[in-house]
Amino acid sequence: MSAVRKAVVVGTLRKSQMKEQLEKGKRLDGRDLLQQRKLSIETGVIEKASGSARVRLGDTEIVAGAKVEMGRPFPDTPDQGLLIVTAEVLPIASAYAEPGPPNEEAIELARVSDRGIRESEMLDFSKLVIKKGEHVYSVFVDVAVLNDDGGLFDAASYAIVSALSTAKRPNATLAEDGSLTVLDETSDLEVKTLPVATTFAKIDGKIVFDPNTEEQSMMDARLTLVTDSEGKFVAGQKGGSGVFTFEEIRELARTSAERGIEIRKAIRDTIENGSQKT
Amino acid sequence: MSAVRKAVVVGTLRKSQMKEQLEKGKRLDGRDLLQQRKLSIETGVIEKASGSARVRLGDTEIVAGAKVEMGRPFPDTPDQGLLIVTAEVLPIASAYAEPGPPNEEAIELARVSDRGIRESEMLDFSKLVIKKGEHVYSVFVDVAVLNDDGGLFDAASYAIVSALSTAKRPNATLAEDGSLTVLDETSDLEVKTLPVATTFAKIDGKIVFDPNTEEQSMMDARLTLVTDSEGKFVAGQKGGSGVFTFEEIRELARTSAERGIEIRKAIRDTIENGSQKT
Amino acid sequence: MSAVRKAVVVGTLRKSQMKEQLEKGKRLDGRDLLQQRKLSIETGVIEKASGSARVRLGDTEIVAGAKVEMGRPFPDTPDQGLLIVTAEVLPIASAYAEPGPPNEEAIELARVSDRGIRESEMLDFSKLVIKKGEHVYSVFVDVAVLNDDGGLFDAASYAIVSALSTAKRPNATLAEDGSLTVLDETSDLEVKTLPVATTFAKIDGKIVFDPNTEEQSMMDARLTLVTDSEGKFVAGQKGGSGVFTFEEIRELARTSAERGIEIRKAIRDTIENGSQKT
Amino acid sequence: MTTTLLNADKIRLDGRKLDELRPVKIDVGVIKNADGSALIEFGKNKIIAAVYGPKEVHPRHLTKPDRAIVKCRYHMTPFSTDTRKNPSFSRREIEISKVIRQALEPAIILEDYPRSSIEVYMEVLQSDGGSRCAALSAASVALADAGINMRDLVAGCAAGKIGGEIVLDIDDTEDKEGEADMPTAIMPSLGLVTLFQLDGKLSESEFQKTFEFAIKGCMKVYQIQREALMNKYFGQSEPMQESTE
Amino acid sequence: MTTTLLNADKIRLDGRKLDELRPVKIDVGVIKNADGSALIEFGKNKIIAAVYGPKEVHPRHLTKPDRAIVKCRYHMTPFSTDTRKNPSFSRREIEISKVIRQALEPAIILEDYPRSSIEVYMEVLQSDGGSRCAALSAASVALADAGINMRDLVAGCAAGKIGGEIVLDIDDTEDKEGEADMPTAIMPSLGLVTLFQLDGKLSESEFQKTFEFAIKGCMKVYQIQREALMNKYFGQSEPMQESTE
Amino acid sequence: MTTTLLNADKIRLDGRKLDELRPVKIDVGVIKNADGSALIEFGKNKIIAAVYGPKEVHPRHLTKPDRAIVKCRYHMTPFSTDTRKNPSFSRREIEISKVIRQALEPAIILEDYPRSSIEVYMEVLQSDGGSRCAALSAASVALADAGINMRDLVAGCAAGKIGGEIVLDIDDTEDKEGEADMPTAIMPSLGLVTLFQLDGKLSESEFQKTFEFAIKGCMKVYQIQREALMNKYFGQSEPMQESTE
Repeated sequence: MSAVRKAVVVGTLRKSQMKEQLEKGKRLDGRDLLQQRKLSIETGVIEKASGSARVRLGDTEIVAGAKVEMGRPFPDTPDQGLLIVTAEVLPIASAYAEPGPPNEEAIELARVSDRGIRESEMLDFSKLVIKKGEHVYSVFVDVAVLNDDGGLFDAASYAIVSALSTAKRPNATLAEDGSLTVLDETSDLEVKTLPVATTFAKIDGKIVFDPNTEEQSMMDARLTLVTDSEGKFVAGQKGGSGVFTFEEIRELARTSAERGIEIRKAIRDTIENGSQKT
Repeated sequence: MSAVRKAVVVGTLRKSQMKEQLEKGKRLDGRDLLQQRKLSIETGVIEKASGSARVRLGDTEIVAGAKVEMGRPFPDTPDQGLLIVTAEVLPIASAYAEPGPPNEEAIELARVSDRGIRESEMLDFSKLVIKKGEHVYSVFVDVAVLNDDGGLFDAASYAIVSALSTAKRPNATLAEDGSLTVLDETSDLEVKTLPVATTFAKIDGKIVFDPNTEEQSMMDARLTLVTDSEGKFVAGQKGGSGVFTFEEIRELARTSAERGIEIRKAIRDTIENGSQKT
Repeated sequence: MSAVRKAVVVGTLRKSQMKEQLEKGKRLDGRDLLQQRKLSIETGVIEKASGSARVRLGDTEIVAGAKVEMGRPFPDTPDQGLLIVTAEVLPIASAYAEPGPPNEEAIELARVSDRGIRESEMLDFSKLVIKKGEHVYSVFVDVAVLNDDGGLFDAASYAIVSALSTAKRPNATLAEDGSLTVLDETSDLEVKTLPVATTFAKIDGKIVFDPNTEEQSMMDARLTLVTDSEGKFVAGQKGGSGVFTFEEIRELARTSAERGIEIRKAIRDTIENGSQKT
Repeated sequence: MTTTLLNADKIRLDGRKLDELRPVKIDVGVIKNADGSALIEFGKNKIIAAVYGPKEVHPRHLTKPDRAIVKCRYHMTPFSTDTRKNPSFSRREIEISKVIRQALEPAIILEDYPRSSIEVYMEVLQSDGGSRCAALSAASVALADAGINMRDLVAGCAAGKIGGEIVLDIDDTEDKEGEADMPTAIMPSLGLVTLFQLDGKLSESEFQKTFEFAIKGCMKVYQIQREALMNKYFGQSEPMQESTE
Repeated sequence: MTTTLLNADKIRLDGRKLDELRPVKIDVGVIKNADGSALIEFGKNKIIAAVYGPKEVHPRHLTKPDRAIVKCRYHMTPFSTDTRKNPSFSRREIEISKVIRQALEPAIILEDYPRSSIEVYMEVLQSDGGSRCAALSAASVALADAGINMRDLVAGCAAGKIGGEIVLDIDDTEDKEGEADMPTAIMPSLGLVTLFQLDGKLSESEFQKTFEFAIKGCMKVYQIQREALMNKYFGQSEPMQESTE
Repeated sequence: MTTTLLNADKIRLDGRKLDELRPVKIDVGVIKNADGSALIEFGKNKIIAAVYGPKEVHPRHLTKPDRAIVKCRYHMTPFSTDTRKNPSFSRREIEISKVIRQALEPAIILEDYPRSSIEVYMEVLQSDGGSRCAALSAASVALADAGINMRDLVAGCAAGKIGGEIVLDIDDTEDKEGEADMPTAIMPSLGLVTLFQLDGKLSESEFQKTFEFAIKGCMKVYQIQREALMNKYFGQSEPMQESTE
């Protein structure tokens, strides 16, 4: 309710200012329409995780932690490792985030993040098998939003890609009697491509990249597109209760592919150097 | 609350009309006191189920779907297949049906349905065993109420009996190494008797058969009796916050047994012919 | 809310009376500051449990039931039996107890009770193993509060200790093919020490032992200390939104140890004689 | 499945005759905090019922302007069963809570308590066959103990079929291995049925005979209920005149 | 994984051409109690959508003073899938309910129903590929059947990529073994996209072609939606003039 | 179980002396959206506490006319533990949330915020032994950062017993293999205990010595809390005068 009231106030005051700015090709925070906020990535922030990264995208802050553990395969995919992705907008993240089980927004965030990893074939699950039908590696990717200023799909994808790219997995061997032994040394998890998300919002007929919370409260609709290292589209998700024209969708595909290239470069630099700011 | 208010309105207007009709041996919808609504049954409506049926009883519409899958027996019945019965009054079914986990009414519907199947010994669970203590067939019976105009116990029982009577089960064999193979051909599930429910309501001291929603809102109490193909009573359930006299219970047993005969005939015709209307 | 209002009434009326009494070294129910209410213990009250006891502490009444069943060990403790402790303040127990899953208070009660059993090493879990890594005995301790007049930690600990001290466990043997057989004769569970809780409340700067519900509603803070048969401290828990001075904590440790001796004596008498009142 | 539930003389495993009740004992006023309460021991069943109310309704939108609502919960403690019961509320407990509520409501003069809630909690400390009938019989006494205006007590008892014979008051073993169970509750003075369930297999004549047995059982339970209340309120077993029956 | 989804003549496993829809059938007004309803059969999908409302909002604090709120639930019955679906509401159902709600909201003139709730329930009785598009297409017809004021119908259809080719309307097998799936929904008369999702792998040119296919599919579904509504309200297939398109 | 937690010189596995704290670092104001926040690194613990409020109470019936209510949640992220933690809220988290709430409430001047709610959320990003004490120490700083009126800071630290010796500030390994753990929190200026727990086995004299250690640890944490707040608000480490202590 407070959120509603806040939105109303924004509607009558800031929205007209935003409209004015958009006509000049600018946004309330001074950015150009297609300009991303400052991005910084730090890996290895959670020593107890197999891989981890903290991403700051403007005032949005997200930590992704990956854990690789022993698991049992699903009956219908006995020769594949497992991927489990969860996301939580922690109650510290904003006045509107509620403690409790993940809501609709957090579930959407987890599921879109999951699709990016899965459909890009970033991980080769056929290599994450210890014994077919019995023992596989389970990859848990847990996303925690620490501060929410919008752009969660994008920031989460950068955090996940950075965490997985720097993740180690245990090495387990199977004894003759069927018992598992986890060895001391670990291996790289091995990542084959870097799927990154780009989110666009439509506000007052204009398209902006990387909307913040205030912009999201003004937007008609949102489009997230995820591209991999080859520039292929691996996931997409429209959000918001508004619409896009056919041409807007077509155009956003082109823009998303371009933006993906820059972002992947920043992530690759981080992975190699440990942390990176743009 | 709306339901409450509706009931109040019914109370002052329709209830006096009903009383008038009942004294003439008639009901508001023109039926005689012990007359059932039009019943139609169609089997094989869900191709992906092992067996299925749609029942229309007046404006009430129910689909029952049976699935037979591989399962593990309970520790205390290692030589018995499993039966799991659920029921949901879907939110499409009426303005008073809420989405969410089954409420008290739906749980009662599932449990009375379960008792009808189990106590009539309709299925021979000792034949649904692949390997004692390890592999058995699980029979899932899921009841979905699509439109609720009363008589759910009865319509559900007709749908379940029709679904199970036309159900196929997989054939699995056990290899020497203990692994299960599910064969291509299926077998009939084999049903040994047809337990059917008959529900009576007491309104203003009179007993009516097959009450609809409006009649249920006026009734003092409800009695459901389930009889099998030999005319034996296999389940019973009184509902509502009213009472029955001893003699009413005795008399309803007699009436229920008679009605069961007709209904089982209709179901048997359906099973043989694929669909049936009375 | 009713609880709140009641508390307010108590505050203006009874609390000033209590203050008056406390200054005389007395309490509203006539007890001395460190006097426990009448305690009675009866064991073997639930024949179907492996061990059980009913404790009455003033008007507080608690039943603890222990069940010892076959279980599987946790992966990280393959050579240890299991302990599962739950507690419920049943809705019969007071006007403020709500039906439903255990709330914060009941969870705290269960967890403090668990710590008393576990940390005192009352049970030797290494002896509760049938086959390492595969079959162990699970000890379930379920606490049911029948009437709540305060002192739940203490009364629960007496009930648990009495139930476990008189409990039998099944004897299972492992056949060559790995199947378990549960023999007819049972064994004593064997208890090595008697951890008992003592709870103190601070009211108006004074410390009282064994507060009842009314006193709890007036108290600033609560301290529970659990000692074993050797007088060692095995668990502690401060409660309430008030504070203790350093010296109060130190002093309460001394008092708790003394009180534990008397209470354990009463429990030992009960275990030997079947029931005991002080 | 091969247990012989009856011997050659038609005596049951626990020594009872076909139409004999298990020992039944009712204590009134066992829960200090409750407005009314009763402990019933019915064979191995040990069940406490407690009543709170009439009280304000929460949540408020459930309030009825012209009468009380009744909340009922039949609940089993984890240690009450042979194998430990999972503490989460089961579908069985939900169904039994519902049928017991509908068995008690006809006896309570709800119109005497508009805008109120009457809460009835039954806790099964140890269960045996027939626990729902025992629980509601205790609940009915607890309602009386709470001073709630009632048209009649509600007395419950099951009858059933075991070893081919119709019997009164099925216990746990008989329930598992017997052929039918018919839990029944009545308002004894008024001669009205408030709870009726059946599972098993009975021919029509068996149905009629089982029902007759069940009513007889309820009348016996009623007698014990009345004695328990007399005992509590007059400190004695119920005396001479049985004129109300 | 080794199934060949296309034969040498680029014919799909079920005999369809690359740009061919599965058979689609819509019946309007199938749920008596609902304010509006529709049954869609889309390939093997059998989905019923029903609309209740405009009605009072519960809980009240969700009320919007100037417009209606829309509640949407996409739900699968346990028997709707090859392997029985667990009856508890899944994360997949939660996500799909959300995207469908956001696909329907732009079409509903919410301002016409201040302080109201419009409830849209979709029940999947049998599922096949493309169930979310089928469900929302039925929901849109159900909204029209309920007389809710709308800017346009919403028509949904997926396109995708299988065996290296862009195809229209992915079914279950194609979804599991194919390369990409792009569920899309549009307001056909207005030419606006209300739902868009993608999973799979598409180059940019494939993306553009798939999107084009999806729009064509939506237009075909739209035609069937209109016919179904005409049929219900005028007792005939939609006649001559197609001028609004 | 056979790990030697102390070497011959009574030096602990991580090189600490018996009465030595792990490295502790507190950053204030780390969560932009929050009214107050702090990140504490305490050994390997990384915990963020954030405060929202004073704000309206939801649901309303929890409102207190004369003071604020405090909501507290101690929560662990799934990646915070050696083996991944199940994301559902555990009984352990519920208990710790409660004792932390009761440890902070005495320090907050609740009467200054009638009809309000003060929400304190602690998120464990990485856990090590002593996480509850670290979390509440961060929460206390976050409350101060939010400008909430307080009687004192609350500083927490555990002491315990390992390898037969009383030690300060138990870490994860010491917790699992040691003999006792006594989490304690105090209001350092006022000399009052607001949190006290114990599990393990201690004789009475060991109890007294452990408690003494715990208080010393709390005083050290208090110093770090004050420095962190000074740093934030005056851009420097806390200077000269320690007169308030």
